[in-house]
Amino acid sequence: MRRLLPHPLLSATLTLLWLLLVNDLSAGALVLGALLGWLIPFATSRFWPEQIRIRPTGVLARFLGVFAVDIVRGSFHVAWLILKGPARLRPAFVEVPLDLRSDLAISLLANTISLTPGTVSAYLAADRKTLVVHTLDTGDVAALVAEIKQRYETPLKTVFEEGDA
Amino acid sequence: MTLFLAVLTPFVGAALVAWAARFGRPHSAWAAGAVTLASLALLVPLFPLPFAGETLIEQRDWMPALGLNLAFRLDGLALLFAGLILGIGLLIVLYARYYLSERDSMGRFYAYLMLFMGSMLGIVLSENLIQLLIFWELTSLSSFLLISYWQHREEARRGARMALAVTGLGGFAMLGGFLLLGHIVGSYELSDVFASADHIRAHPLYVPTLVLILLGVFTKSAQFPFHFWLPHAMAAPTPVSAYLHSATMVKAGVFLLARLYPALSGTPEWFWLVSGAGLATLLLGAYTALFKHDLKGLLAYSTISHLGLITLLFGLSTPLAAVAGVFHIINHATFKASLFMAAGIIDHEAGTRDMRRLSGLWHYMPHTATLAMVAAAAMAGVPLLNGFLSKEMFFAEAVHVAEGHGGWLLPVLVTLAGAFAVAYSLRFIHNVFFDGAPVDLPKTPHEPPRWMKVPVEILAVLCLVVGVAPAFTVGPLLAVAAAGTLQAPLPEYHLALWHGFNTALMMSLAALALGVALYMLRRPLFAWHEGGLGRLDARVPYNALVDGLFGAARRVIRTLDTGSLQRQVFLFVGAALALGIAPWLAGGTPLTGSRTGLPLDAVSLTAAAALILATVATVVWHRRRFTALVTIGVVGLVVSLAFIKFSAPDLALTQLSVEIVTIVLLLLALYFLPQHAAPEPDRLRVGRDAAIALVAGLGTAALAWAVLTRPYDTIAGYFLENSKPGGGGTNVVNVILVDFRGYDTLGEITVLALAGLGIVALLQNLRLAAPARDAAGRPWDPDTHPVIMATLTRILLPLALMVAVFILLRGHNQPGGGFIAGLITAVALIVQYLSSGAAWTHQRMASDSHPLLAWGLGIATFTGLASWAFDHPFLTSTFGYLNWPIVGKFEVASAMAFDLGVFLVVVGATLMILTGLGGLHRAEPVRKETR
Amino acid sequence: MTDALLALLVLTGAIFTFIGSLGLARLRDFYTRLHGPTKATTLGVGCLLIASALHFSLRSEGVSLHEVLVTLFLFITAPVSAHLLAKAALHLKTQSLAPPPASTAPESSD
Amino acid sequence: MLATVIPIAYALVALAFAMSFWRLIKGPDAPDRILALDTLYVNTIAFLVLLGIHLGSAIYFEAALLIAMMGFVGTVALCKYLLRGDIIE
Amino acid sequence: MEALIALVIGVLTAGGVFLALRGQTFPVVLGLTLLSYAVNLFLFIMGRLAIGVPPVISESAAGYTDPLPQALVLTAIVISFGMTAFVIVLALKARAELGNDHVDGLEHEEDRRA
Amino acid sequence: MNLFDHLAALPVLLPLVVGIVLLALRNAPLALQRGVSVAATLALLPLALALIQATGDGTHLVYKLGNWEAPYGIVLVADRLAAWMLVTTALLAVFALLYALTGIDRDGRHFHVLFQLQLFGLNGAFLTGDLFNLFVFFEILLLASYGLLLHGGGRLRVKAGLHYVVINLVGSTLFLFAVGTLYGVTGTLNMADLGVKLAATPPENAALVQSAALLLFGVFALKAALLPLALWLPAAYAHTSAPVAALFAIMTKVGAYSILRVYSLIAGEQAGPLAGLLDAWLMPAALATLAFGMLGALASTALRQQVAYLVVASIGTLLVAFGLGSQEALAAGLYYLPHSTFATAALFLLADAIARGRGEVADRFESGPAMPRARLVGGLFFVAAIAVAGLPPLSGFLGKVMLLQAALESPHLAWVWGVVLATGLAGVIALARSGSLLFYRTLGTHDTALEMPANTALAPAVALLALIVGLVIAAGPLSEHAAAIASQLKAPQGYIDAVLGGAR
Ligand code: NA
Ligand code: NA
Repeated sequence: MRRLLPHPLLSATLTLLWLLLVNDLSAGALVLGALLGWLIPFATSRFWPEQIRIRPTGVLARFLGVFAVDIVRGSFHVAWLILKGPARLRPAFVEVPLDLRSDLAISLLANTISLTPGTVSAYLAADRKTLVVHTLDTGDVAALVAEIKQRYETPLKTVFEEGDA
Repeated sequence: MTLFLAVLTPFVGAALVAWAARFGRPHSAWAAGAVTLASLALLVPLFPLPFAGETLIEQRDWMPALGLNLAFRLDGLALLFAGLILGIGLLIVLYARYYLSERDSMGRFYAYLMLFMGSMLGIVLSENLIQLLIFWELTSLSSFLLISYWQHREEARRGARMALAVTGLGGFAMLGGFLLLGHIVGSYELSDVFASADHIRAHPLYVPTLVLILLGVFTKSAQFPFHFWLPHAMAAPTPVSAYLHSATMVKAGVFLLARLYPALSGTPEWFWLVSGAGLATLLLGAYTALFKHDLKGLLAYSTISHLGLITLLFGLSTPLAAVAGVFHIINHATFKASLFMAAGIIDHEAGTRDMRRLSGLWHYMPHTATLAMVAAAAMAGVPLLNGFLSKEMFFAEAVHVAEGHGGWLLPVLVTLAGAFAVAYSLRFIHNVFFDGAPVDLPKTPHEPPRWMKVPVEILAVLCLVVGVAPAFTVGPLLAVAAAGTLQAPLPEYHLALWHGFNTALMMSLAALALGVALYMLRRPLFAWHEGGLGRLDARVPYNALVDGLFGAARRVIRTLDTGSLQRQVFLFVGAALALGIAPWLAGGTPLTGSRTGLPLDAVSLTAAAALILATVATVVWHRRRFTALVTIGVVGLVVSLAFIKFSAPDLALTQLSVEIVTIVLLLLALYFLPQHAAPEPDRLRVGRDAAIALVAGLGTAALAWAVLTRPYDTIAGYFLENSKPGGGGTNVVNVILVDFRGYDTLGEITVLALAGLGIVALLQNLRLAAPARDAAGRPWDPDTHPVIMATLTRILLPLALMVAVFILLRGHNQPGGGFIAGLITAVALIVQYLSSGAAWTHQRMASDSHPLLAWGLGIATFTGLASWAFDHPFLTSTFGYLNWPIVGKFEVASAMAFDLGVFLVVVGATLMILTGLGGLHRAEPVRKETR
Repeated sequence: MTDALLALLVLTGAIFTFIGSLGLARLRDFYTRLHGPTKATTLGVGCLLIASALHFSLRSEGVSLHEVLVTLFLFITAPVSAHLLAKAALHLKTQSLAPPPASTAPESSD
Repeated sequence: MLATVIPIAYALVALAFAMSFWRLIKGPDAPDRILALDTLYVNTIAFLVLLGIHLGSAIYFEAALLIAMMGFVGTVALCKYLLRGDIIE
Repeated sequence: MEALIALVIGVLTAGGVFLALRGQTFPVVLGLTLLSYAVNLFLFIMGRLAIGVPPVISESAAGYTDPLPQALVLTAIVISFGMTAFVIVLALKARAELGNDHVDGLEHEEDRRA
Repeated sequence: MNLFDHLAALPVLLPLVVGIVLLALRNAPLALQRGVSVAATLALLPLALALIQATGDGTHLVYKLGNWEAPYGIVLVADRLAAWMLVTTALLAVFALLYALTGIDRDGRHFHVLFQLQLFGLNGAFLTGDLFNLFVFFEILLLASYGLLLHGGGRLRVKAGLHYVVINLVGSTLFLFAVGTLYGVTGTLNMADLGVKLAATPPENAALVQSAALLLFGVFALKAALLPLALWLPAAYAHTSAPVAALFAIMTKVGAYSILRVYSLIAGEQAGPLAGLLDAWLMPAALATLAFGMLGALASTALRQQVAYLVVASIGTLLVAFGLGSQEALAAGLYYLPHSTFATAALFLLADAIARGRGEVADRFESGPAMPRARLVGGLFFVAAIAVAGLPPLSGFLGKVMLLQAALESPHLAWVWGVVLATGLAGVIALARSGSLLFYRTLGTHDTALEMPANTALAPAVALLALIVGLVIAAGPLSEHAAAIASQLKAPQGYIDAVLGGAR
């Protein structure tokens, strides 16, 4: 099973995306999509040696919701700061200590941070224990770090790493 | 056929002779003799014909278009020369057998000799002028081989090259002359030439024709001012000198004078040019001969002088003079050949040819001495010897013609020449065989081997019997030869020793007396000569000329071909501009046409501005290489925007993908190229380049404008109509690519495959130093594969692959297709290399892309070939619709298979190129950067 | 109604796109400039894509959702680009208003 | 209503494009230029989507998709060069 | 619009020619790239300029532009891509064999000292 | 359709398929690869001869690729000229390849694949009836030639290769500008159709099409190495490997062929504003090229360099003939074409054998040790030199005589005769010097370490010289065939009708 269908989740995603891509929900499209959904992961399985396990809890859903909202917030926030003009900005580098361990989780966290209010992940320390984040306009650094860990890191940890440890 | 065979025999014989040499030195000599005899045996049975007043002509087509036929002719003149060539040839073969030393390769010598003999026969037996010229040049080439026979000797090599250059010059001139002659006559056959003699002389092209032909004659027969090569040719072995430079090759020129006498002679131009050159040569040769210390040198200049005499005779252009000319050809051949051989014997036995050391050889080799003295006397024109007779006739004609042109000068000059002839002949005899004892000779001389003397004896006897009883001996031969020369009834003349006390006799006696006197006075004369004229050496100006030629060539090439790419590009752009602009200068064509265009809009303006600025930035910052790379990226982006804007989605997609791959390529290259660009050499060049670049820009802009503002009707309609019904696709561009013009695409992917293969070949054992620091001198970041990048790009791989499949499948009906899909796939994989490294990626996919190329090209080609099975031409496409349960109706087209081939080639080539280049890293331990 | 919604989306998208580039042009150091494109621009394009999806779904019978793919792509790639750019800038010690922490300047390989 | 908005949108995108380009020329540092180029790519995507909506044609979608991919690859390659010099190692 | 595109082609050509005339391999490659952009655009517009009429057959289409030049340019792009790739690698080969990146292998002062 | 109906396509498809097969066999034993490569190259000969046969009576074999009518699809057109070029190429290729088997094909990767695809490009260029397709095949044969030229590597070779590649890339760009303009005005790419459309060009477009056609000429002039665009050739040919240089003897002829093919269709007497377009340009350039080539031969310091310049001279001679333009002149050129190809090729192969045989001094014009088998090699050199110098009795002489004869009626008579005869003499002088320096002026020492030229290395050169002898013996029929080709070129309507017959 594992060898025939290396990444069921990926296969499902790909089939779905194929349907989006061809803009067509006909049986033909579905068959072809399913075929590709099986074939591509199969062909690229060696690029994904480890199985990605996701705890299908509501955590993921909630996280995605938060994330979506924050993107919009983030964008408006940045837009506002830009329009306010450079003079008023208080940029800073903030070091966020990481509890996450898996590459995937860390990377997703970094992305999330970059897309959400006033922050861009700038640098991951060699030991992967700290993520340096650049902020556009910060008053309370500690609060920011706390928010990041609570808002994003915790859910990501539950989704991707619970049970791994 | 017989004549043809007779000429062919020596050529075939050459090979035979060379081969015979394997069985021992003498064998090649015997073989050569046999070959000569064979050729003779073929001809002799034909000799009666000319005597019966007939001319034998053999003809077979060769290049009728060119008027060049294999045509041979045997008449009196041909007979005489064929006889001389083969007869004397036989004697030379015998003589050389004993002359050549152990060190000399006989096979080579005789092979060359046979080649020469064949060429010579070819000349004299030719009926067709072009064919004659072919043999003419062959004598030059074979004599080059013979003169340079002792190739280790500097003077032999120089002499050979000089002879080839001078006679070569003549040959090319004569080619021109013959072509003109053929043009005038309308044929190259001698018979036709003789037939239209008057037409020729009357023709406006007569003079150029004559001059060109005479150039050939004079160079070959060493006429002034082309005489100087002959003495240097004396570096050849003596048998060669005896054969080529007395009896035969140098006679080719005078032969041609005789041959064309009926067609070209009898005009003032002929008279003055020919007799003028002849007279000058006669005097110069006779004078110089006296002062040569080298035995062969003396003989060489005497030959020059006698050739001048013969030329002069033909120049006088009276029938009797011509007869005398022919007669002297015979006589000179006999006595000069024997003299050369005698000289050879002396050289052979005494080890030197320097007359200042040779003396009193009478005591050592009385027999040889006697023979030499007979021949020398003949050369001097002493009565009872053949030389006397022809010289008599010569003097007589000189007087006769002088009367015609009312001058005493000619008789005086020829008598003077005669006197010098007497003097140098006397020197040859007295200086060598008497005049005290020899001066420290390398070896004590003695008589040569018996058979070495035989040829000399035969010739000496001939001189004597002809001299005593001409009418009974040479008479008939002379008659038939003269007839062959004149191609007309012979004039009244009779050969006899005694014509009574006439002017000619007086002149002969005067010449004898004066000659003896000159020899008596030789000491003061020598002193005077060495002080003046002796210093002149024609070789000096010749070498100056040749060196000048080589020097000039070197200078021209050095200035033109500097090996600079920039110059080549500059020249090319310049030439293109000249070609493109020239037609407009004539005027008459408006630049702007009648077609109305599209309105401008802000977005296009912005984009265009960006493109132009980016281009300028790229140019200005080309030395800040990384920046230039970014700006050229913008250029590519805007170009693809333009494609989109003007309804070319496929182009946009292609351009975008290519753009990125190119940037990745350039980055790979940038890493190994010097970090700092060298400064511009000079402002001048920059200005010059900027100027021509500007003109080129204006030119292309104007060209684009000219076309855009003109209406046109195109074959495009056909594609739009037939795309769906005929090609089974709605994306017309794609249908054109895979169907209407699938052949182009096949070629295009071949180019791509070739690029891949060529690059692989280039990269083989290519070693480059990897820079340790960047342009600013910073060390590189230690983090080789940033985690976040690595992880997330891995997510993209399946997505990208899916998009690729999507693009590939829809290509036939919607923008897309194999090429773009291929690039997407390749790029998706390249990103893995970028973010996770080559090693990591190669653990996960095959690293060798060759199979992809082979499969791709294979699929595309064999899809095309499949149509043969259906009796259709290569690349004929077919398509149909399948209807499967669930899946439903879908199209299958052979074009799609073709496109799959394209896809595979693109993936293969791109990966091959990028990974190959990427594999360059860690080539060798990092060393200091050098530009 | 849908027309208004469409118009709104298009306008928002365009405005965000504009602001993103405005930030890129205006702000004072590289790190602050980085924020605009990364977020605003991305969202701007997102809006436009949603507008497009809506537009085509309404015009033609079948739904048109392939725009989602582009959005997905951007949302994955934009932050990665941003991260790499920041990393590169830190490596090059690009001038910055905020002092970079010491941890971002490890001893380099020679 | 859409009809009135689209020209404005065009103008805004064109301005965005211009400003990104200005940054690209201005620099001052390599990262600024790469960022500007990357932004130009995204601006182009915006333009294409607009064009699609405007002309009611789906034909520009693939171009947008491709730019999203290729722009990213370009950025990655350029950054990798700044960081490591050797981009495929 | 026609004038604008002609201008663009002119600028690209001028830039390309100037860079192709430089002494180092890298600018020459850039020049050749610019030239290929120029000529691809040129070849493309030989089908004249048309907006919103891509040559993809459909009932709704308002019309079609000339597809042939597009096909030609596609071929040209691919070919010039292959050529560019080759010349880039050749530039590296030359840099390795000649010891510098001058098109004629001319050394600069520093190298003679090195 | 039986195989014969595909005859016109076979000379193109065979090397392509074999190239692919060889690519698949890249890891197979070398012997096998060589076998396949040689067999395929040999097989081209009967095909080409069959085409000579089939086109002999003046037929144009038109092959509609993809079964699309001209001018919409691409057609292959085999006429007398194409067949003539194919035979020349096939003969040359066989012996160049055989020489490569002496080990040169092992010096780098993919030699045989590149070689076959080179033939694919050459034959394609000779057969195509479509101007843009001609561009594509130019690119194929160029890229293949880049690979072959650089095969083995080495300092000078790489530098020369770089120049060759860059200048040709610029040339390709110009090609596209020219083709583009022609399409932009006439809306077609098929050469026959172009001929028709251009002939009917309205006056307001005259200069436009003229400059397009002249730009195209610029490209062909570059490929043909016509002065001032000949500077790339000497270094490139002198520094590549012998078999490649030998094969390249045909490359410049591709340019000459294109001039003949394209301008006989679009610039003949019937061609309206384009009639006699090249008159002002071709002849002076050709004469200058001939002179330049011979000066180069005089100035050369090594044999391979000299031969390279002699290639330039030969192209000059060829284009003088084409420049004269009369049927006789074209015939002369066409007879001279295979001769000069074989002669220079043979000389390149010999030069390599000589360079190997003389050790350190290689083929430089300096006294060196007496090379082994000097007699044999020297003899071959002597014959090859006679051939290249255009001396009797070999075909070079016959060709020149035809040329000079054809010039008799021309206004350029004086110039043509002057330059051709003078350069002929210069050639003799130069080659006499080379031969004497290489073979005669030897240091007595007999170095035993010197490489003995193997029979396998000399045989191809001998064979090429034998071909030249063949040209002499069969001069009659061959020159008449050349005349027939010329007459076909002077009457392009036949070509046009054959190609467009279906559509018009
Ligand atoms: Na971004
Ligand atoms: Na991005």
